[in-house]
Amino acid sequence: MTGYLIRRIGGALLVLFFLTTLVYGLFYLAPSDPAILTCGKGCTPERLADVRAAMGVDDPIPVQYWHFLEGLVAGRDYPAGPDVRHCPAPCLGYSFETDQPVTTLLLDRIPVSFALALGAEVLSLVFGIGAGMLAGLRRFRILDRVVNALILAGYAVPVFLVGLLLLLLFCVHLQWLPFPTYVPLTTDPLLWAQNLLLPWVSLAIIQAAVYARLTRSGIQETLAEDHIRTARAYGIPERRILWRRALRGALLPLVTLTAIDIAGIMTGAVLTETMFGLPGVGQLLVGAVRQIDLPVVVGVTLLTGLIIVVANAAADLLYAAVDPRVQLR
Amino acid sequence: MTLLQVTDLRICFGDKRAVDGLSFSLEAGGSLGIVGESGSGKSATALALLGLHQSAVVTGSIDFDGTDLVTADPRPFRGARIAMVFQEPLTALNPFQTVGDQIAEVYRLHTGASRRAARARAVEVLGQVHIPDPARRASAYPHQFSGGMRQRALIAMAIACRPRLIVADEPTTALDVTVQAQILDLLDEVRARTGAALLLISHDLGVVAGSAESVVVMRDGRAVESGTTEQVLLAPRHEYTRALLAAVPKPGTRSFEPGEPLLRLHDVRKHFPQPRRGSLRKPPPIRAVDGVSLDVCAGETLGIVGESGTGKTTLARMMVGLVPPTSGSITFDGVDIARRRGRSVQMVFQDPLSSLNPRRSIGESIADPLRLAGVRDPRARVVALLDRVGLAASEYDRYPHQLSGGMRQRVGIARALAPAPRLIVCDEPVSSLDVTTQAQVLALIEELREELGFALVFVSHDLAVLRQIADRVAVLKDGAVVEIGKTSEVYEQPRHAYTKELLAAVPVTDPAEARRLRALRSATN
Amino acid sequence: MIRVLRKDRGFVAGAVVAGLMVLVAITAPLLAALAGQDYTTYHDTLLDSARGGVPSGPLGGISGEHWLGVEPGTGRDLFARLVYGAQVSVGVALAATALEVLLGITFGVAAGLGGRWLDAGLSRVIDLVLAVPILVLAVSLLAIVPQDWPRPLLLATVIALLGWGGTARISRGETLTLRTRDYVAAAQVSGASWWRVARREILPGLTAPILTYAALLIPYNMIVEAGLSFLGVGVRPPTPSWGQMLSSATTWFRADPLYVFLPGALLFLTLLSFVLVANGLRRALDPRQTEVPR
Amino acid sequence: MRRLVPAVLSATVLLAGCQGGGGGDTTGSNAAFDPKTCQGGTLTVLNQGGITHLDPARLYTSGGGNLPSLLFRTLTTRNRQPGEAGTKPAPDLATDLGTPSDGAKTWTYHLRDGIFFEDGTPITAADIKYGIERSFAPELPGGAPYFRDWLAGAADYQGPYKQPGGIKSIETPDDKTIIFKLRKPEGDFPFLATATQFAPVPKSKDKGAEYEAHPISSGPYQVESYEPKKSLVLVRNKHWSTQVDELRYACPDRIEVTAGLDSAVINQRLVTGAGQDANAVTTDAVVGPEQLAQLGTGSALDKRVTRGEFPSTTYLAFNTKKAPFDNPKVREALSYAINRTSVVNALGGSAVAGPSTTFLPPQKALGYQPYDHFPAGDTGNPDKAKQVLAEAGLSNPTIDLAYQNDDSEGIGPKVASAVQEAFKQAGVTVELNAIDTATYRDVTGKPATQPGLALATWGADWPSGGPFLIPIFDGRQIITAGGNFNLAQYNDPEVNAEIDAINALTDPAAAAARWGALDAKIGKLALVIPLTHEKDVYLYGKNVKNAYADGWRGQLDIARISIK
Repeated sequence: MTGYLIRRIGGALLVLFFLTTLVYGLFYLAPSDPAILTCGKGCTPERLADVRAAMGVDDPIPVQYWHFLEGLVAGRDYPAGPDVRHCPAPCLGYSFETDQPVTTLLLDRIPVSFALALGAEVLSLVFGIGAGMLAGLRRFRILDRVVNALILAGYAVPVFLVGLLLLLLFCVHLQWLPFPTYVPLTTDPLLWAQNLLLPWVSLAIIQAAVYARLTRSGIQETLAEDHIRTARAYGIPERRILWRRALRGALLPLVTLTAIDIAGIMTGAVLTETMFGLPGVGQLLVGAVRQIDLPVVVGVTLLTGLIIVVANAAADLLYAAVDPRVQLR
Repeated sequence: MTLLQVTDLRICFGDKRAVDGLSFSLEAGGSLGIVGESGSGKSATALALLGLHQSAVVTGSIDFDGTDLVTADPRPFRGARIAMVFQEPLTALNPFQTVGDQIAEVYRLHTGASRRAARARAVEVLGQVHIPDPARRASAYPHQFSGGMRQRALIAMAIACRPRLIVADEPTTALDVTVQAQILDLLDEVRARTGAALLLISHDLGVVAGSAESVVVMRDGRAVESGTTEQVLLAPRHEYTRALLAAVPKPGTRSFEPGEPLLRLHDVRKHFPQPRRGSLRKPPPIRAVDGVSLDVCAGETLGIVGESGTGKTTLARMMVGLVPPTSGSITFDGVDIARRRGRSVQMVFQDPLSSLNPRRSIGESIADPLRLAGVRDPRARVVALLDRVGLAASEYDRYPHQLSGGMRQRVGIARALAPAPRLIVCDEPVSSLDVTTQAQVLALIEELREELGFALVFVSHDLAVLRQIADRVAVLKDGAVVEIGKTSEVYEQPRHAYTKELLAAVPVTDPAEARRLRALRSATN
Repeated sequence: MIRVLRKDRGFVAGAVVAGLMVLVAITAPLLAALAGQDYTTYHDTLLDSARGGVPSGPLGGISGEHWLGVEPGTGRDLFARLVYGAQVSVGVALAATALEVLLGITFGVAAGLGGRWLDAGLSRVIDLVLAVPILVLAVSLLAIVPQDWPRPLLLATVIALLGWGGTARISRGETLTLRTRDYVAAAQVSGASWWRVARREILPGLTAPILTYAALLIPYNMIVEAGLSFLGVGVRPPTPSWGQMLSSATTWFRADPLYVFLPGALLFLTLLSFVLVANGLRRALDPRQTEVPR
Repeated sequence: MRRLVPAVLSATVLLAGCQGGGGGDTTGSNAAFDPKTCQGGTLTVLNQGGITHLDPARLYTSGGGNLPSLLFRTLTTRNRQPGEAGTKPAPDLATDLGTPSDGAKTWTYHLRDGIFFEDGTPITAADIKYGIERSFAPELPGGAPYFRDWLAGAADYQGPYKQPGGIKSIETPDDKTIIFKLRKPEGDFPFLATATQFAPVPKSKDKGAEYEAHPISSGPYQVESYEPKKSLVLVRNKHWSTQVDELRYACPDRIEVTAGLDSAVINQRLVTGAGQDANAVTTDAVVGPEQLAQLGTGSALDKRVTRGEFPSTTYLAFNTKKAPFDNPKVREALSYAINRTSVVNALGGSAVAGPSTTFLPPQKALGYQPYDHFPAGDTGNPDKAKQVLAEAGLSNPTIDLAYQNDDSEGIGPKVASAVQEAFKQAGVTVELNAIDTATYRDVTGKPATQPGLALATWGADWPSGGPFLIPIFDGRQIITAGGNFNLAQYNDPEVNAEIDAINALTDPAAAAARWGALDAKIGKLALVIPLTHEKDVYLYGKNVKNAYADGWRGQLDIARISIK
């Protein structure tokens, strides 16, 4: 176990290092100067040079990268007027655009993205597994057909199309819901849920289709396995076989997927966040890329990598927990 | 008193009749063997006893202790009064439940016992099937058991509810010969101890010979012959029974003086590194082959025998240069084998389906080594080879899945022959075939060997097959050769204890001899 | 197999619609010419400027000249824009998929057949490609590359560069399975080189799983393209794409509902047809496979 | 949705915004409005653009901004009136608009009595001087550039952190007096003194870059909480009173700003007006087609709208150093070819944009004089264009057009394709050259990388012709290192001299007339093709009273509205 963890963490650090290097490399290629944006209109060359120095972007990119790595491990001091600002480790720097610490920005966004991901995941699990079971058990022909059709349709709708339709239906035509605006959970749980409802649903429709398909094929495959025949031969009731054995076998892959998909939504739901104005991680990144806000872009990339690495590890641990055959190595 | 009376049983899957008017009976506490090749309907019969067919039409009557299981609800009988032991012990157990829980679940279901009592019963029956430390092992998952132990666990599950009939469907097919013998002995012991009747289904006459009092021989869904074991096996009346018995390998008669050494193995080792688990320290490697030295001489047939995991397949693959040895040398005509691939050494594989590319015609598959050897238009030679292994030229453009298992193995042999090799290594070439097909393929190999004079390495787990075909035999255990010598000497005067154990475990078709061997085994245990 | 597919009603319907869309994409200039329109000409006279530039007249300005009405804000012919939009959506999706299959097979087979270190290295790369959120990275990449590169090609390349992980994983997995098959060993015993083994023994075995996966990749890539265009980093004006049209339609929700409906419905229909094709192929070729692009 | 405030950089959009002298619409419900009894309630502000900075040194506003002017009182401020009256500056912390001397090269201000920071400390002239000085620090970039150019000997000043000595040309002989010594005559100084850089900053509270987390207020409100780009909550500043500030009514007790919303969402919420949204306004989400359909129909919504104009021009900028645009005939031909109706529609229709044939937007305060030197009609005159092109010896040329890759600043793909299509009618093929919005000014503002033809917008930092024309046409303002706005790279000594002469005028009316004449004169050269000017239509919530478009900025002025 210890060995597993050490190797896992080592691998994760390598991936993260690779990712940040990649991002720095990409921005090295980008022909843009963040100082010009910051300096503003009518900035004289002399002033631009001063601003560049104050922002720490006057060094060559490799040097900047080295300072960044130093800050990450040991913290960093920034000139900030009368005093220096100390940015404690892990220091990701300050946003070029708003001058906030990147760590603060990230911590601010994570709950939003996490709420979005978790809610969408719960919805898709409930509906996906439910639909998949109905289809997998083949109890009702019609239902099976309907679910199959829905699964296919779920694959065929892009999230922004679902989002548009939902907005059109519920906010414009029926006016059952206000246009979503993010409200923190701590401010008003009811409003929070109300405003997240549409984003959840639009993400869940697609995700549920994937889960339904997996559940359905999982159930059918497990039911064809030998140990189900053994159970039948020993008189275990069909209901028990279904719930205790077939479902368990079918849901195993979902356990792994859940962790990975939560990470996927947290880091990749750019369209949903943009459509519904959710101040999540994806939106932060898109905004930062547009503003060439390098510290934020690097910070989000690191966070993305971290979330994915953690999710993968969580998936492995979960899998080992639910499947006795799996050993961590 | 008759426990089970099957009368005119018919099982149809759609248009196909799997069982067609089968009748037999079994006394309480008695034992009956059903023997037949694949597709004879023997497994379908077993499943019908418990009403386990889902999409088949079953007619006739199955009278179990006064109840007709064809018409009555079979569910109360399942596990409680009739218990089944299946073929694949790994997949037959639920991988997510501990062995003890699975047995306890069945026991509680049929007896309504408390959790604690069920658990105790599970431990008790696990003990009865000789699982060491049953109280602890009851908490293990199936994958933590070896194949033999899993089969024991299944038998434990079968006896948990004290059934009156145990149906064992090919209970030993996937197991090594020594383990097979143990399981058969266990079934015999269980029957004696619990008084349950045993219905033993197998393709192997040898398996049935030692364990069943009477035998039914099935073919195409019908019983071609039935009677007491002695009667059927020693004085078969039906032609098919005789053919089956004739197909059982007999000791070979060829006496051959080996020529010059062709393939020389010197202290060959193959170690596979194990993945790190748990600790950071590197675990010791798996020593698949661990110091083998032997020669294969021109024109001779060397048999290599070993159970699963003894490294015999790795050894065979090293002999043709597919797997490089970790250390030691393998030379052919004094040249490293890695540089002699292709023309001089060829290989015939165990699973003829897997050894042929499903997306290429068999003619193409045979032509491939010829093309590699530089032949421009190999079609004529391929047709000649097909003819030589007993296949029509028209088979050239057919695909592997369109052929039977025996035909596929003939294709595999033809491909091996194509570049006219001086040595052919056969890795279990007949073990996946039915006994009659097996005899035909063995005969073909012997014939070709006589005609073409190549040397042969014949790897097998089946001592009987080797006794028929090999000039010399090497016995492999834990990656090393424990005994090597002339076939007759090894079989008649085995020196190594392991060889003796192996020989004692070989199933034989003579009931008396089978009983003698069983007594011998229980004496040594 | 063809017989199985022919019986699959979903597949047939999907194949017909998908085929039709490909045809529309290819013949877009012809179709537009048939309607007597092109996708760039502005028709300011057809717009109500005081109301923000919505098309005058009912149903988004449908008329004999403009079969599906005109685009709000510009008055460009919607029919022409929609058929040209098919060119981008279908074209980019197909090109990206082809590229992904090429990359995936190359890396997957190399990893599967290569030694332990090559496999370990390539597997890490594949994992990384699989892990990165495609949309996010594509947005960053597309913001950085020079804006004057040919956009549809660039889109296809970027999508493929970030999306070949799936085909690579499948190729690698299949190769690892296939290479244990005895017929591969037989070829090696006969002296076949790795290249020959890959070409003659492995590649034919990859066809079925890759084909089914690729069939599902097409609609998936179409979604990615539409998403990127929706985010404004897709094709450049005046080139139309369905995603771009949907994006600009968001401000015309109530004022011109047809402008939302048309590209949305077309996109959905096309995606559905490709999914149906993929589904049919999967059932015919590989009933057990459940792999899904994500 | 289009954003306003073009020249003012996007980062400060929310706070900037301005107004025009023109068609300010005063149809608010201020019939019986009494600023003495308007107090109470919580005002909600729903905005698209986020507040990225709240440091008075880093803000770039016109007239002190809308929200910032609730926190920062400056020497002068905008008059906060509708219509033309609103285009004038008015004294704020100072007792008057300033006393010019030495031919408008020296400006002297006296502070009024009874002014305090939010902590009760009295505001002194030194605090104002310090506030200006810190805006020179490279750690606090982003503010307006004028001081650097105007103040004598300040061009190289690095801010009080590196050079605590301060700027010599700002003198504070006593706590109540502050004197500015300029490099050259600047009649517009009272306009400049409305900028947030003229807000007092107590040196003892300055924390450099972290100051903006809680800037010390001198206005009617102070910061309760602030999250950049997301939210700002303001509560009353107890040390401020209407006794010492006649211009700000400060009616709501509390102001909650939510930013980062979609403009369609904002307008939908304002229309519906559910709950808190009845007390809501926006300062940057212009109405979209959805709402325009309901406006002007006599619906209830018609009573909840302000119409104003922020002086700004969207135009096509030629680089006259690059062929073929060095040829005036080519520039003229393209001027004939332009279709302004398409551009207006691309920007959201005639309600939010109007066609422009002059570079100065149609506001009197800027000196607007109508002219149309190259008449293109509503939809372009391609025949004339072809003819002029032929005279120039060019037929069916291909040219590049640079534009931003999104529509957020109104010079994105929509306008670019409208221009492309218009030129196509004249046989000119336009290759579109999209440039990332973030780097757009970087690329266009550096003569070395500047494209031949680019879309551009320009807005007024204050309602006067000077800041509108000087950066664009003053040849001495060409900056080769980057940040250049004289995209034509036009340098005519005669024009430069006229600019200096007008700058020295302290009478705005006289100056305006001469700015207008200058614009008409330069217009003959076709250095730019003016496309449109901006119109601003904003909705506000049901309970909002005294909402009218402020003459300076075109938005409703939060300092004066009430929700009681």
